[in-house]
Amino acid sequence: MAEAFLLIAAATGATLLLTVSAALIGIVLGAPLVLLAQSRSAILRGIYTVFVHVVRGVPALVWLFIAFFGLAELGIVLPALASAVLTLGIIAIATMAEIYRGGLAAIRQGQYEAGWALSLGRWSLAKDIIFPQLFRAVSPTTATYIVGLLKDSALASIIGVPEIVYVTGLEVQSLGHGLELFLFAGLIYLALSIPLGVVSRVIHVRLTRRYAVL
Amino acid sequence: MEHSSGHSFVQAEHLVKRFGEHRAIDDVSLSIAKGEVISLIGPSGAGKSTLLRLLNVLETPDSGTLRVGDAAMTFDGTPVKRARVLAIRRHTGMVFQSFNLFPHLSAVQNVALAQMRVLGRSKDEARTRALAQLERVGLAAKADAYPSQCSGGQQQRIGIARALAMDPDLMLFDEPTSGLDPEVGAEILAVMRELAADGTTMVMATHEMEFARHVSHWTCVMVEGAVIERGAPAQVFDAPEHERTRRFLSAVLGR
Amino acid sequence: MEHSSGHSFVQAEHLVKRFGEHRAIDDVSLSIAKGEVISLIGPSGAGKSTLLRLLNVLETPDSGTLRVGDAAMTFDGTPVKRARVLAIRRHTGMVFQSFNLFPHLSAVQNVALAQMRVLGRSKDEARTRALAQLERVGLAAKADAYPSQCSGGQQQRIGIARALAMDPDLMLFDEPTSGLDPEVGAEILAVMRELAADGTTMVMATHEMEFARHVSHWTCVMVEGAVIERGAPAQVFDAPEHERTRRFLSAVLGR
Amino acid sequence: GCSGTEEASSTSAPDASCTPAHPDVTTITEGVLTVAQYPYAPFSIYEDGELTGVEGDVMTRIAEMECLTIEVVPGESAAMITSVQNGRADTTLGSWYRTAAREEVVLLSDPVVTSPLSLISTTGADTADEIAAMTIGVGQGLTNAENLAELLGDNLKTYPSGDAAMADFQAGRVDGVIMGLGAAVEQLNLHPVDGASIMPIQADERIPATVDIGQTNFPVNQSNEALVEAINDDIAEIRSSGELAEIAEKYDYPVDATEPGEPNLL
Amino acid sequence: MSSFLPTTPAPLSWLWDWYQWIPTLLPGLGTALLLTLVSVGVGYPLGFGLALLTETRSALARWFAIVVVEVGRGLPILVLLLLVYRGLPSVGILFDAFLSASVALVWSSAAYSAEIIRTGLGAVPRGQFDAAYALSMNRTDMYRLIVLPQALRVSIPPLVNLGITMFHATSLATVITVEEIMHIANLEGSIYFRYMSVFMAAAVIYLAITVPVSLYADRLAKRLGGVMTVRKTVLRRPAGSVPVSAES
Ligand SMILES: Nc1ncnc2c1ncn2[C@@H]1O[C@H](COP(=O)(O)OP(=O)(O)OP(=O)(O)O)[C@@H](O)[C@H]1O
Ligand SMILES: Nc1ncnc2c1ncn2[C@@H]1O[C@H](COP(=O)(O)OP(=O)(O)OP(=O)(O)O)[C@@H](O)[C@H]1O
Ligand SMILES: [Mg+2]
Ligand SMILES: [Mg+2]
Repeated sequence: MAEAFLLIAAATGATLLLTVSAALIGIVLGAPLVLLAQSRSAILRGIYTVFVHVVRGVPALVWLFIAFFGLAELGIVLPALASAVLTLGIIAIATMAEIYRGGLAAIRQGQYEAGWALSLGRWSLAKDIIFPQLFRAVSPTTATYIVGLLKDSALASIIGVPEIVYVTGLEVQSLGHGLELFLFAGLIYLALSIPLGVVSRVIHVRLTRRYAVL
Repeated sequence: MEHSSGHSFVQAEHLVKRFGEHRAIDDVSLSIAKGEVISLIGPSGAGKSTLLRLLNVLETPDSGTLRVGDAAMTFDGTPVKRARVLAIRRHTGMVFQSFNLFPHLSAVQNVALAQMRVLGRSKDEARTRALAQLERVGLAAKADAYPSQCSGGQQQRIGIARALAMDPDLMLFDEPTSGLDPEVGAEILAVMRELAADGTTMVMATHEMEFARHVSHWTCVMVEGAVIERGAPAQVFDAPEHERTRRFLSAVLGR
Repeated sequence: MEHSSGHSFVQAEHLVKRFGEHRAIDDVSLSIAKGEVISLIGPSGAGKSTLLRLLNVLETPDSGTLRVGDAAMTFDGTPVKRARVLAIRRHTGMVFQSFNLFPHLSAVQNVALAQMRVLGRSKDEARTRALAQLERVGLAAKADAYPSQCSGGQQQRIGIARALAMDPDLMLFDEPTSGLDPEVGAEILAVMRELAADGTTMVMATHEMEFARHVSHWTCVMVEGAVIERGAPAQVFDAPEHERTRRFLSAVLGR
Repeated sequence: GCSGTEEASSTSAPDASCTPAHPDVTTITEGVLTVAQYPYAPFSIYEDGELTGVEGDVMTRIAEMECLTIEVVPGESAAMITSVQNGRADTTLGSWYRTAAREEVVLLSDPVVTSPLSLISTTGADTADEIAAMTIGVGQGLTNAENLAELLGDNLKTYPSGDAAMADFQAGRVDGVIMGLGAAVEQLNLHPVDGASIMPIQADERIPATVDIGQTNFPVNQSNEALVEAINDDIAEIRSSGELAEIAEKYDYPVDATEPGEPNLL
Repeated sequence: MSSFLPTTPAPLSWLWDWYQWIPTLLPGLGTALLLTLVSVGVGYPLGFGLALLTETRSALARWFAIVVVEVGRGLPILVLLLLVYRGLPSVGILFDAFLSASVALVWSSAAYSAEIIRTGLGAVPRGQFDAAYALSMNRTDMYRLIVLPQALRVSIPPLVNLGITMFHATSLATVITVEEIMHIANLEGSIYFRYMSVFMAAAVIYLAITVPVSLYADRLAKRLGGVMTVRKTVLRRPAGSVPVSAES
């Protein structure tokens, strides 16, 4: 069993790779997407709504099958890891966009007006005024989502990406001890998520101490 | 004002702004020469804040025309041209009734930010100027405090310093002294006189008649979205033409 | 006030409140008899708002004692007893400098809510009373508007109506007239006189010296967290003892 | 242990002078037999880059005979057949029974071995009637699961894997577990239960796979007739040479199971 | 030897033949919905409680809440499930599959929602609490009538996200034999080898539930937000804007 523990622990790399890539994709590309939701054009807003609801509404497993097998039927043959990153990444974009949308609701209209009155450019308004307040408004929710993503990455085991759950499954196949091995895998997830949770709490407490919402 | 002679710096004609059914601004025309100080007085809800907000197009008029300096716009319900709006705002500074400070920035950062981003001043220069403006409004000691750590009057002065630091040609003050004690009020009065001496055009909404009388060249009385009376402060305050103005002003004296 | 004779309704002793290093309230004692109106004047940042917030324990003093009616508390850094705090607040209404209206409720809902939840009034009764209070401050027409649809002065009056509707024994006003024009200011003055006649005790921070003079029995001058002078308004305004007070008041006249 | 990587990895390299037994065989990647592998001992084991197990050894031999290098694409059971259908793998292994439903979507090869349905229990039961009175666990995808469901109703519990079913057998939540014989032997080793035995279930109409014994095979994409024919020939060759029996012995698998008889469909 | 180009019997046929599986899968919907309802209906209120506890003055309560939250969101639901279902029997507690699934899902959804709600509470200006206190409102009323409606503006989109995640996560209950949609889908897939079609059918069923629910939640959030401040894009101001309230 000791060997099994080692092998499972070694699979952490793949889990992290999947999580970090998907999270980055979501955090970065969710931002332009949420601009659609704020657009004046009803068509763009409609596109946003459809995208977000369909992407979020369909179970990730189904998207994974579409990315891995469905695209292959169209001649686009992606490796397993790429399919998994693509799937989780697109879901992350939709999710992060929704998180941003909530955060923007926390920012008062007066903040935009002050920026306009000062002739701040769009970029400066976004970067210097809105983003810092948005960051404060969404950082705990984002951390929570990344913790969830960490575990959602286990989905990739279906198509044989050797991340924690896949390797654990293999070891259970050959050794039994399902409960112990899965518990061990769970502890790895816990060990990965707790630092993230702590960092996000500390950041939030610091920001809250630094300035209060007016 | 019609009274002002020569070339006007701000020219607003037939501005109308509705909120639903309610006509918050009802066919207001204004003409202000460069360097003039105009005070807007009138009862609560008369439309003073709304008028100021129309002058830098934070609120889009439903109809009318507006020119500030070289930038002119006509409003007819179609989407406004961004470039024109920016040109107007570029000359214009505003002090909000509700301050609208940036809560995540300290006082000095609040004042320095737009200088760096818009005027392209260096970080050091912006900070130096920001401190100078804070000093000017008597707030040097609070430079590194966040807005939430400042008293009401202190927040108001940060807002004033922030607008001043941009060296605007046109300043819009929405009740700049409402939360200020007389002492600080007097300081702000002095600052405004300096500005006027430097040729800054100013429009301010105020409830303090004494303040309006001391600082402004012309006074407009607004009631229910319309300017019902305008003239030199001495004339408006001492010999109001309009019955409504008389009634409004009687409260000041009667208090 | 030391000046007041007989049994006091509010008794504060040696209150101290620090923000970090800064002593915002520095050993303030007050004694106010039932039905008295006290005005707090003084420069911006003197601690007027903070003192009002200490009086209903929105801010916990670092040390000192406080009694309002029957509810007494001693502060020594240990956690405060909730039941005592509630007892104090139960008698007390407050009008905030920044209004703090509930943005998701209409004006009349803002005023009615606490009546229903705290005083147990029926929905109809609460609404009727809310409308009556809004009427009293001249806002009946805006009953169904949301705060974001109201002008600054209208919001301020909603805040006043909200506090009045609770029939408090002690009212704390933080610059109740700062955003109001003289006309409405006079109405509020009238309301406060009615309250005083009904025996409501009032403490208000204000920058309007004339208002303070007209409405209050006693005036306290605060500077840097301390009450440096107190007395009848006529005495404080016309014959201030303290040099600092003289300097402060000279600004009013000089304006 | 396991050493699966997300990219397919090759096992043995073919001899350059190698002559394929069936030169007309085509595969997705030239010279490579891509195998979707569902780890399922003792049939299919992938360890240290080697495909082994009863079926794994046979597959390795077939690749040798056709001068192909094996590339393994691992995954969960749902991804296996789909891989073959979508051209991500040439064939797959992991004790896939020949069934009529499956024949509609893939080409089924001739049987490799049989794996009679067996019951693991502490009572030594082996008839459908006895089973009908018990609470039974099965792993997902077990053949005849729908027949068992008819027989047992709510007393049939389906788990995502045989391992999970066995764990509940140990916990006492089910009275017995039904699985193929090979898997049963393997699982009882991993989950020892006092007094438990493995009994092949006696033939009974209500469980068709006990009449027509389940035969395992290597499914192939419907458009690749040449490959399935080559596999069929090669299996026959391996069987007649006695090699298949040796492989079975190596894994303690009953040697009579290597003579499945005529192909059937469940 | 030329390379073999695979073709499926009918490429992309799963795009249109999924509907045949709907009747087979539908019976699983009830279970999935029931589990979701339990995990949201019990989990979110618990999450709200945990959010309050993580900000409380008592260090003991705070740490208790933080541990419950960190474990709840840190451990995979699968592991929570296995712990409850297979681990608890070893200490003599035998929950049936549905109850085990409920416990695990509620724990998870409470932990996640706690953090989301905490964020929302943090976005409510302090003045709102001050005003409620000054009006002598009790805590329940303050949170229910003043704070939550404003916090929800920030929290509704992520809470809807989470609700959908929990709805999908009910499929994990298949591990312990709860028969919901994905459980049946996997089973049917393994019999007929038509995974793509079956999964498509499952996706359609999920969508049929999630889209209306999240659209409704959106509208709810907009109703809360609409009266407060009308937000505008960073890019530009739409015409016909409502001025900001003068509160600061
Ligand atoms: N967004 C809005 N929707 C509806 N009505 C509005 C809106 N904004 C302002 N109003 C109304 O327009 C009128 C003018 O408001 P404005 O803020 O300009 O008044 P004001 O003269 O500045 O008053 P005050 O002295 O109280 O600040 C008021 O009656 C107000 O209720
Ligand atoms: N949360 C805080 N943190 C740090 N300093 C604070 C905080 N709140 C208030 N102060 C400081 O305490 C002092 C008193 O503030 P307060 O709001 O009581 O003044 P005030 O007399 O009401 O002034 P104003 O007339 O401008 O409203 C000010 O210098 C202010 O900067
Ligand atoms: Mg105004
Ligand atoms: Mg104050």
